[in-house]
Amino acid sequence: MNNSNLDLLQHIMRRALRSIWENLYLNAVAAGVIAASLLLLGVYVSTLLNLNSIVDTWNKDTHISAYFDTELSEQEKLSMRDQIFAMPQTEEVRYVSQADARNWLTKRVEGIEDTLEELGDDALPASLEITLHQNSSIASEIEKFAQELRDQGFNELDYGVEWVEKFNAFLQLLQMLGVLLGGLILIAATFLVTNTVHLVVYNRRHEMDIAKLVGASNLFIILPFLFEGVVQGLVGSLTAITGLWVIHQTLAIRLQEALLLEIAGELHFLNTQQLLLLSIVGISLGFLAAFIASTRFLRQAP
Amino acid sequence: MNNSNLDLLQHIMRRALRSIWENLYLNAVAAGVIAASLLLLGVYVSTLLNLNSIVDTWNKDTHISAYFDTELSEQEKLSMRDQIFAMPQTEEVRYVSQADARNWLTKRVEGIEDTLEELGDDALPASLEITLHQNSSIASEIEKFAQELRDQGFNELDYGVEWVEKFNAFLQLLQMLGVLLGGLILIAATFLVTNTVHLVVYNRRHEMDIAKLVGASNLFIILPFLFEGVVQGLVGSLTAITGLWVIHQTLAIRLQEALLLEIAGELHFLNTQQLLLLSIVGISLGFLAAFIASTRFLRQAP
Amino acid sequence: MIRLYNVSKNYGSIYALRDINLRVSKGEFCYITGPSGAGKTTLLKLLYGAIRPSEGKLLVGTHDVSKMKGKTLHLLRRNIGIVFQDFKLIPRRTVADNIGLALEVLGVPRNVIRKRVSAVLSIVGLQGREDVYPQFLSGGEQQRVAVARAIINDPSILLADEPTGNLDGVMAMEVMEILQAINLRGTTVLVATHDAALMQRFPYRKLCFRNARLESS
Amino acid sequence: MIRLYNVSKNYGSIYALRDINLRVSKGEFCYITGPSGAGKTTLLKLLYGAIRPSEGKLLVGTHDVSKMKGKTLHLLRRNIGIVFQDFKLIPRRTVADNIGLALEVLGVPRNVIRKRVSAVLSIVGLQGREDVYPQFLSGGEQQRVAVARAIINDPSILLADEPTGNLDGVMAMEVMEILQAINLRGTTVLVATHDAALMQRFPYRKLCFRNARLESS
Ligand SMILES: Nc1ncnc2c1ncn2[C@@H]1O[C@H](COP(=O)(O)OP(=O)(O)OP(=O)(O)O)[C@@H](O)[C@H]1O
Ligand SMILES: Nc1ncnc2c1ncn2[C@@H]1O[C@H](COP(=O)(O)OP(=O)(O)OP(=O)(O)O)[C@@H](O)[C@H]1O
Ligand SMILES: [Mg+2]
Ligand SMILES: [Mg+2]
Repeated sequence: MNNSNLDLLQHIMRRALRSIWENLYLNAVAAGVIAASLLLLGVYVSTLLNLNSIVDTWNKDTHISAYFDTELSEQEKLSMRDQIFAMPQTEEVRYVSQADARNWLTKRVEGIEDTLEELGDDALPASLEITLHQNSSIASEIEKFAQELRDQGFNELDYGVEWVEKFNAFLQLLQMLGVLLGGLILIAATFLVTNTVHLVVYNRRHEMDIAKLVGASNLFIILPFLFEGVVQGLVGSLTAITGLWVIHQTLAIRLQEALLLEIAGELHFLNTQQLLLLSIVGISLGFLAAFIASTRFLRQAP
Repeated sequence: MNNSNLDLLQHIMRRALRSIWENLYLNAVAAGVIAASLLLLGVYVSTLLNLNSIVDTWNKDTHISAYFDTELSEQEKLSMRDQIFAMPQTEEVRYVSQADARNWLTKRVEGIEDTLEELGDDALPASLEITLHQNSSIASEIEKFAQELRDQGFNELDYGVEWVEKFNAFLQLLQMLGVLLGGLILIAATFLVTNTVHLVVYNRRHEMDIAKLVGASNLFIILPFLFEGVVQGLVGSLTAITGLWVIHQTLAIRLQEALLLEIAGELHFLNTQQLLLLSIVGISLGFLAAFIASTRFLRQAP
Repeated sequence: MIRLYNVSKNYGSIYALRDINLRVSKGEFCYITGPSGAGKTTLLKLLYGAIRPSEGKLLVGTHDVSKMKGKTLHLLRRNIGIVFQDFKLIPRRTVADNIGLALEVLGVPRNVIRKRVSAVLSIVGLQGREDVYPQFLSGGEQQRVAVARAIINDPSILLADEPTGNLDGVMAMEVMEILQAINLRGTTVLVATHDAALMQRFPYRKLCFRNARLESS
Repeated sequence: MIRLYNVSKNYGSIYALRDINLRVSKGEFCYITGPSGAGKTTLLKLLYGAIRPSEGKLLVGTHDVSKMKGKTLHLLRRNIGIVFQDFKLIPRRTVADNIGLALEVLGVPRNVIRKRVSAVLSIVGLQGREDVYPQFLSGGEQQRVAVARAIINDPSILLADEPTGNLDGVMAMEVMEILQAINLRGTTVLVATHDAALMQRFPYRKLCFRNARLESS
């Protein structure tokens, strides 16, 4: 790069900065549109991710309760437990004694305490709480496993996988909707930003026309706009990330406290990689919009 | 109004229509911003209204379970029921026999069926399910009523009003947040629309300057913009209402089917009055923005 | 018709006009002349109220222009036809719309406007060019459109800033004849011009400006 | 330097130029003259590539302008200085920025630009007006800024469209002397003008247009 090109670059950068300054409002609108779309995307993605991770914990919680016949001795029960633990799908087996079972029920069903007391210790049977490996934690696998248990002599099985599956299907629907909506948002944003940048170009049209007439190359015309677009994208991304952080800190955590703590575990913020990706999307959006708007102008210029 | 004024009005209307046509994009942006803010407001308001009506049904469902001593005869139980029905707060009293109670529990706690069978009929006590009048269905009233029941000899009472109260508080928080957010949205929208209209004015500035120089009155200058603003508001409102309707038809109803049918009852769309109010807000927004932007121009014109 | 009492106009330290006293009677024809930057356009701008004098008093017809507010200015301007030095045509409006605007603001019906427009267009030699956009006209043609707009509502005062700057000799004479004809119908006409040949051929009172001062009148 | 072979330019049924054959040698000084609407500006626009001929071939220097694409046009224009009939100054840029633009696009360093700008400003008699905005200049002053911008990068061709239309006699002579001086340094100069006095005083070759045709040359 020779000296003249360096000077040229300097002129171009000064024009870009001046244009940003002179069209502050329009640039803010463009950055704002980018920020808003990234914010929407971010909220959606982080909601999905969090729901997914909640469902994961639920899935981990999916277990099969296998009730022992009351006639079996403690010894027999424990050996059956070991047998099941040896099965390939099994992740964990917990032996729930009659006392444990009573505790569990008492906690969950208000008012049953006294009833149970009257009934005595034998009222509830002992059971095995079996947790399966993650990849076995899907409805069909669980059903297969349950069949094996039945073959081993357990007549009473308890596994409530249905609701989680239903919710999982709902999540998948949300995910598909998200891809669709995300795409729509990005297209709408590109359109809006392109048109906003087009207004900047329109405002400077007269100047650009004259620059062309006194010998400006096409690069001299469009580079400032491209730079402007990148700045818009950058500012928009940072704004969106700040917004996401604020939302996370206030709404999400409050929601968690108010309603979801027991079922939700902890709500996570997007990680660095995801934030970086979001910024790249924002910057590309700004760049693309500037490119479309400025080259559209070039085709019309005298 | 004389002939010349009528002709003047005709010229003004033609200018307004021409301006809308020539600045279609900017006008669409303004209408879009109005639509988006009304949509946000509408979604928020209708979510709140629906949540409120859900909570109302929940509140209606708030009842007190008063368990009888097992020693009492059927006759005594029924007379106590009548006594309670006579109390002013009581809306409805339902006698739940031991068999009813067993049914209830069996349905709710999976796997308890067999256990209960082993225990026999006496395991669960009979009870009264007392529903209170709407205006007695608040936490403090319920507590007072419970005290009266205790005085009458019921030692075991069961009333789970806490969660509903918590949710009510959450709703109130949402409502306050809504007023705040709604205000912010309207201010932001007015700002955005004002600036968009300002761009329209800016685009026609040269023309307006010249019109003033050849003798146009201030009214001749700003009336077309005001008309434009009203049209923007109208289009924005209609778009928002359509959007709300589409959202209601798809998302809300699907959500209802998927998850909430049992607890939610029916989700309602905004009523005519609320929709009208929304439109008025939209039109005022467009008008206000046009007024601000065009008079701001007049102050600068030569 | 027009009276200036000790009028000055300065922009910071730059004086565009300094201490002007002037009286132009109803029906008079005056040239405003002087070198570039002498203050000719500034004087005209003062007369139609685009700028306010920094000092002094300025009467146009019955209006005290030095005190006029934005709200009443249009009443003054409806009696003044102006040919601007830079034409001030609206690029996105046809020639007919540009010229008709001066009648639109008065609430003249559309069909009347259409007739008057084609009448003045043929006066300035641009008959049939109603539906052309100004940017597709040559410099001289644009100037004549500006003249047409200035004369369409039979103003009682006509201010023309360099109305022949882009016209060849023959065309310049024709435009001068138009202005003369209007003057003969009673309109007070002020023409800012550099064109010595023109002033020789149509001899009228000359207001000579130099360095913001009125040198001779 | 400039050659036109059977060049025509029409807009629909309107011919702005019809069947022009013309040759202007390097270093020549030519007037382009003729009545308003004759096609003078159209000829200049063809030469700097703002419009393309409807028919015929057009060579400027080594460039075949009739075939030039938007991507290479700037190479042609960097060798041409242009004074536009409507000045084409950027309203929101100071005089210095407006004039400097012609050097900025070449990548000339800022300090060099600043020096050259004040040099050309004093040539056209506007020394010290660097930081003024064009709208605050009189018509004639704007025209001289346009001249300054056209000559700042020592072009090999100078096209001036009515460069003295807003100038008084004395100032017009001065601008003509500037153009003459540039011509003497080897620049080919084409001046579109109506000003008969000017052409008499500075006699050069005249290209007379009338009704889109080149009548005499
Ligand atoms: N808004 C302004 N701000 C600063 N200076 C101004 C402004 N308007 C005019 N001037 C200066 O006032 C002086 C007189 O300007 P004016 O336009 O009246 O000149 P003029 O006689 O019309 O010249 P020309 O024949 O070139 O049109 C000029 O030097 C000009 O630069
Ligand atoms: N883009 C266009 N569309 C239609 N007609 C045009 C266009 N440009 C120029 N013309 C017409 O072509 C003719 C020649 O225009 P041109 O500008 O070359 O005239 P000119 O010789 O420069 O006149 P003047 O001395 O008035 O500036 C005019 O009648 C004009 O109306
Ligand atoms: Mg002037
Ligand atoms: Mg021309």
